[in-house]
Amino acid sequence: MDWLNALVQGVLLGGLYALFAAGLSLIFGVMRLVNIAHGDLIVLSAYIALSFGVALGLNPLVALLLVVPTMALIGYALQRLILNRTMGEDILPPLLVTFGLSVILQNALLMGYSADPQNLQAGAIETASVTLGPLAVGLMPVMVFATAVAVIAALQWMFYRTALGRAFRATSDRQDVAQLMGLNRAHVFGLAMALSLAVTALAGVFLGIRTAFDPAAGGARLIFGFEAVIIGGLGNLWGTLAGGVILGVAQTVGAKIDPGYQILAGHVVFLIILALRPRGLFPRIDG
Amino acid sequence: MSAILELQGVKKAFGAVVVADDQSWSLAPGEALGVLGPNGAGKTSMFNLVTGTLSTDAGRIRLDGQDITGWSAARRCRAGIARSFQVPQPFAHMTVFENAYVAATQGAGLSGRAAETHCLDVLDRTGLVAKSNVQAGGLTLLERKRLELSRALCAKPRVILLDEIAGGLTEHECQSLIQTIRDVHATGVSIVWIEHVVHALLAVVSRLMVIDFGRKIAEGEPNAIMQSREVKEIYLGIEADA
Amino acid sequence: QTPTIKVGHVSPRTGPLAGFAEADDYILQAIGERFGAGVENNGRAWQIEIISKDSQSNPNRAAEVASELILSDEVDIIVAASTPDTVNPVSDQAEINEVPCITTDCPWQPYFFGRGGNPAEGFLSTYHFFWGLEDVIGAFLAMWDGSGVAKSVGGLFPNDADGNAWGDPELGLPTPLAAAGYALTDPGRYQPMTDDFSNYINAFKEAGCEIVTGNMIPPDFGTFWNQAAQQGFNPKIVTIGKALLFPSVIEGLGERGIGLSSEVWWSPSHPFSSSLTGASAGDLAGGYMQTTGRPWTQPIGFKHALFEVVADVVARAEDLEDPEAIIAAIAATDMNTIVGPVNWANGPVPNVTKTPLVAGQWQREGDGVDLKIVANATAPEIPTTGELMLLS
Amino acid sequence: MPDALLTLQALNAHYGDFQALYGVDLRVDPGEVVAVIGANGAGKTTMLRSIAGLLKNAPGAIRWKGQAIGALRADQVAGRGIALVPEGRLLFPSLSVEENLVIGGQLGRKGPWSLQRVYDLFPILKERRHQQSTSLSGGQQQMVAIGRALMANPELVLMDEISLGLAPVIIRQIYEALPGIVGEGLTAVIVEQDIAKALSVSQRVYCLQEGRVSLEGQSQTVPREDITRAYFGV
Amino acid sequence: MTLSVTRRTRLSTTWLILLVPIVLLLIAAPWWAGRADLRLMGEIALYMSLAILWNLLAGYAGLVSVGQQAYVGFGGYLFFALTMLAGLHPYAALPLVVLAGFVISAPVAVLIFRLRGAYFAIGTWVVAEVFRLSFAQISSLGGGSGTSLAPDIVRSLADGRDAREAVAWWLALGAAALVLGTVVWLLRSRQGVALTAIRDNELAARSLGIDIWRTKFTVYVVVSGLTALIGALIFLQKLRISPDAAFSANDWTAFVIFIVVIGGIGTLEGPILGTLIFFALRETLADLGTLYLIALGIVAIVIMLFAPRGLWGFLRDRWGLELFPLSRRVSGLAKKEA
Ligand SMILES: Nc1ncnc2c1ncn2[C@@H]1O[C@H](COP(=O)(O)OP(=O)(O)OP(=O)(O)O)[C@@H](O)[C@H]1O
Ligand SMILES: Nc1ncnc2c1ncn2[C@@H]1O[C@H](COP(=O)(O)OP(=O)(O)OP(=O)(O)O)[C@@H](O)[C@H]1O
Ligand SMILES: [Mg+2]
Ligand SMILES: [Mg+2]
Repeated sequence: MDWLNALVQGVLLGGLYALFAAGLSLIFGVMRLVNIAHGDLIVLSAYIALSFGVALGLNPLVALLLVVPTMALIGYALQRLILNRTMGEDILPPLLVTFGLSVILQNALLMGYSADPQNLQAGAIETASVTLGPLAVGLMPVMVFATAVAVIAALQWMFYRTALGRAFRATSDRQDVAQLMGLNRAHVFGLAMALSLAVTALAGVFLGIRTAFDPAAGGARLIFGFEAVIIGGLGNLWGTLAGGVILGVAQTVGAKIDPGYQILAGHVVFLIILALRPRGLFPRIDG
Repeated sequence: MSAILELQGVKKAFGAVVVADDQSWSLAPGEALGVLGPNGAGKTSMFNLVTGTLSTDAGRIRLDGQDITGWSAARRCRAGIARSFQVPQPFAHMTVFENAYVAATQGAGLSGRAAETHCLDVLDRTGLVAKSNVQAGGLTLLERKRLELSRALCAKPRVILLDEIAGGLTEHECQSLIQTIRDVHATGVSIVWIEHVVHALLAVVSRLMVIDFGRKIAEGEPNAIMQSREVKEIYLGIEADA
Repeated sequence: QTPTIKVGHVSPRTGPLAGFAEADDYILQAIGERFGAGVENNGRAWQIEIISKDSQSNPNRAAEVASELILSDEVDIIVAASTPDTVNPVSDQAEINEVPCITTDCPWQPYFFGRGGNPAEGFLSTYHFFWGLEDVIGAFLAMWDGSGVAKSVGGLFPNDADGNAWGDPELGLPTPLAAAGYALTDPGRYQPMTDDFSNYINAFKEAGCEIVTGNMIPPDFGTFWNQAAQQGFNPKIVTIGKALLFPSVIEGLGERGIGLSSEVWWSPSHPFSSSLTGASAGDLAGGYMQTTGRPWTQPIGFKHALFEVVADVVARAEDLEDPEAIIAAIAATDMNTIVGPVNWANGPVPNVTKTPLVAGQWQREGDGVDLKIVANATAPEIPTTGELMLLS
Repeated sequence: MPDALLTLQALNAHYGDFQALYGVDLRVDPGEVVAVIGANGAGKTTMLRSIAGLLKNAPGAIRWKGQAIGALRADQVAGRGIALVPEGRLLFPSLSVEENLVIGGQLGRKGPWSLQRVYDLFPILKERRHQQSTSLSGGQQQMVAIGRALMANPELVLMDEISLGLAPVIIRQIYEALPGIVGEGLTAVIVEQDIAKALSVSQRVYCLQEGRVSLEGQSQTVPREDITRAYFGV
Repeated sequence: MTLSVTRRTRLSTTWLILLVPIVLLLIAAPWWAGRADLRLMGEIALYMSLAILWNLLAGYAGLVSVGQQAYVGFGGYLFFALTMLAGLHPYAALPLVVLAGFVISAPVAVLIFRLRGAYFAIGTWVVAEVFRLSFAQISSLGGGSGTSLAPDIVRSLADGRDAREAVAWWLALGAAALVLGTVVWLLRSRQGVALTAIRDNELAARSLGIDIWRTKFTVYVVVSGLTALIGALIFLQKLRISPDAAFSANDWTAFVIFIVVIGGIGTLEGPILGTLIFFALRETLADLGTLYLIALGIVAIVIMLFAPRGLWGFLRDRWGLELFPLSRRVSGLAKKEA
């Protein structure tokens, strides 16, 4: 029973981690860009939702309708104004730029919102629970998990089955040759980042409903997201979902053994998988 | 005389695509062997297997009688196998001289003055010396190919594998390349040369091998091979009886 | 030409602990005005110059700025407040550089034992005033004892300076709770900033806990509290240290913030007044609320008291040019401040003296929330201002 | 004389401090095949890359149907109907063979070329269509690169040393197909080292030498010694 | 033939000559600098060492690690453990810390070398987190709350406050010299040439006889051991260690990366220049608090956008400046062409 509970909670937690990871996975797939600021952008979305909530009195779940396009817009602008100038063969410049961005975001949020922890109030749904057999699980975590599955399915389809996805992949391979095909890489990358941050908006709002957040909350989320991506395997979005779930379960099961091991257990499982399957559990065959 | 390089029943397949199908052949010390074959026949793959950038599915590869099948690419190079890449792989942020220097110090194990003189000497022979201080990333395709050749030579190989280095040369340049390779050959280096520019190949090699679908389909004296029906049909694309 | 004595002040102006330093500007401004006239020592007026530096809530940075204050600003006295993460590194730097140091706002066990203190020896130049875990336990027990709920307690202690001290089997909560007849369910130390408390919730449910206690940072408490609701765990009393100190945190929890309880080190209704300005606790808090438009917080009183002690020491020291004389003056302190009496002669261990502690509960007041003092058995001189109400 | 399709006027090109082209003038009329020859490093590739918009130019130096296109980005140039078969193939490694071809046509210009026609031209590609493009042999990759450019149904195709690395049989096949391709209203600029081949398939020829046009003439009539002179600057 | 290969330039020779009095002056610092300046200089020396080491990893070996705080913290903790728990004298503990750094980084390398590029970066970060969480479980070192270095141990360094400060400075200066010397030696050796080659093209490097794995492994282990030493000295200066402080990604990696980026990645001079700029910024802006960090982030981004090879890279590309004789130039070419 205990163990079953730990397992179920872990799977649901994994849904949230998969959402952290999906946007990361997408832009890494398209641009080879390691976005160190991803965690902080998640937190930024939560703050934006908070501000909409304060200004317009919106429930954060309704505010999503505004937060998602806002974040997408921010993503597009960020990419076109800053990140595009650093995109090339070398992965280091964009990585360092996002590192700088992360520091800027954290401190700007600190200035704007102070260090006070915040919480998004979604009302009764936040504490509502559903009974699954012998277990009581939160309605929100179940919703988050379902969203994660839907988002991953949509991204996977988009990436491998649509012209946009093809454009993403081609531009990621060879930027100047993609230009020759009539693709404007600046725009393509902008779209990818917009899409990534749209997913991030979902992740941020769900995070804000689940836990309290402060401007420094991004770092840990970034690591979980990355771990999910790597566990799942490069370039495989379904793998990313699986990675999130494995990470979530590892954490709750680890915590069952000793609460001190919760996060450690996630990292250790990650390292073990790395040792045994360096390309992740479900790499794309062609790689 | 025992072979310097020998392949015995080497096999390699990528799924359904067989790139080496039970390949066996050998190279005598000081010999120059030419390799022909249609695009996609498995010529480059054969080089990859010999140099260790690809691992074999089956079969043995020997260098000077020693089994090197399980060796790393680096070890094979240090043991005396050097190659040029069909798609050039320069160290783009290093100068031409430094590119050569890497080969001389790592592949040939030279150091200090000896390495430097060797590099300058090779670059002089391959006509790249004037570009010594230029970053390799700024070279044209053909200069990159020449750099491939230079680096391979700097590694002081016993066997050198050349993958399409004469393509795109003017007639004049082609002649000087042929001369360079002849000079290399004259110093006792054994050569395997893949080339679609047939006349260049014929000017150097003493034996031709034809590959298709990863299989050796003909081998022998160059002129005879060029006259053979297989080569005319599958390679030159002219009617065999024309 | 009035001589000047320099006081270095380290506090977490920015970063996750910034809530503790929220009132710095207000206090420093008022103190600065008060010190403007100078402080008399041996018949001479001394100017007190306060140099304040930000630790960015980072213990590394705290050690760094402390050493800057000591080495380049050459301060004569250094003071610090707000959690072991600020207080300990600053004290350590002062100790090794033999600079007089006064700190507060951190339970004394993490201060003393966390710095490797030995009760037989104490420290050379560093002094601390605040309450201890025994006071927290006393205050909590006083609150719970009268409530009539089952004596089964769930414990939430993180693996940080405070959590380890609170959860320590010997020095922390476990032994005294057992002695008072409470069964403590303590699954272990969690890492701060965790996303999931299902294990704790499950363990508490199984043990039938009606009380939850511990020491947490606010984000972790928020996570725990939501998940408790989702997973159907409804304790009757929730008393958590540190996380529930600030009104902003409670307001952030919305309806579910009402009824949570916490330790109270200082409030506007504390019956003490400032030795510097004569203002009562109520005056100080009222002034703050008026000036800033924000609700009062507990660190206000202690930040003020810190400078009260400084002024007192400066006035009494035999020779302000001599650090040893200043240290001797600190050790000889016996005064009443806005947070209560400060006298290092009667501390539980050398270099530590204690201020009173009570327990309180967040209750609705008007359209805001207010921390009502609901149990004062540990310090009867502090009046209660409300009655404990059970959750759910 | 009909209106020119493409004209270059005093085109310069630079790589950092290094100037690769000096005042190149060139003209391409609709429906013709223009050959560009020249020694290594003469600037042929640079010229094609400039036309395709991959290198910065003076805005007026390149005109397409009379309009200046020098300032356009490569994707905008592609939109006007100019396709480049780049030197060194440069396929998209993470796209399959078929996707590489399809993306060539992603601008949706109408014309005779379709996936099916490319497969007819290079049947081996159909066999390999789901394979990853990097796993093709060098020659097969060249076929994809050509097919990809044709898929755009361009009005002008720029081919940079397409016979490099190809077996004679394939080169023959491609050059045999070229007149047919051009016959359907396509115009081509080909850069080729094999002078004889270049002259035999083109109507007019330009020779570049150290970044300058050293010769311009009718492919069939230009004397061989002029070419040799233009080539080596003697 | 008149061709020859040189590494020295007039600038580098001048610089090497200048270096002698500079070093002497630095050694004599306790006699001319105040205690605060000495402290600051010590900190600069230690940060400079971290930057040089990180630059060797990322800029030369292409091993972009964002987890070097693992070894800073490891070194610090081990130093505390060896002196406080095992009772060793600090001087005896320092070499052991280096050794332990070598030993612990070897298995880590085996594991994370399975990752490439960006994934490698994240892998190193996770390893650092594992270190942090593991040290947080060791209760004899204070668990998550950390511990202070016993004053006795500090006093055992030297008699009196001033002598201690001097010793701490010499240790930091010595460590920086050791680090710089090791890195210059490594880069001038065969390994050095191999490193840059690997960074540019692994396939070619392998085919030219370079054992990639071993080369990277050597660099990683050497860098990690020395980073651990720097970590020990940092926490000897700070006197207090806690998991969050010891394994802080911001303090030991983000700032170090900013330093290298600003100064110029992939150059030996860059980290040195970067450290000086970083401290100049910090000393003037640190009291701005939040704004200071925002400014730092903006500076790093602007440098990345407009001078991606950093300030030194910019100077080098412009004027070919090189202080340390590393790269090989062929001279006499012009004559030959003529
Ligand atoms: N990316 C680059 N950076 C610097 N210089 C370059 C670059 N690309 C080409 N060059 C230089 O520009 C000149 C012209 O090069 P280009 O590639 O146009 O010649 P090409 O005529 O196509 O030669 P090839 O027959 O070898 O392909 C050469 O001297 C070359 O060194
Ligand atoms: N990694 C791989 N996966 C699948 N197929 C591959 C892979 N590498 C090579 N091939 C296939 O193996 C065959 C042989 O390729 P190889 O490069 O050896 O040909 P080649 O004889 O050198 O041809 P070319 O003359 O065109 O360079 C080709 O059909 C190619 O598609
Ligand atoms: Mg090939
Ligand atoms: Mg070219």
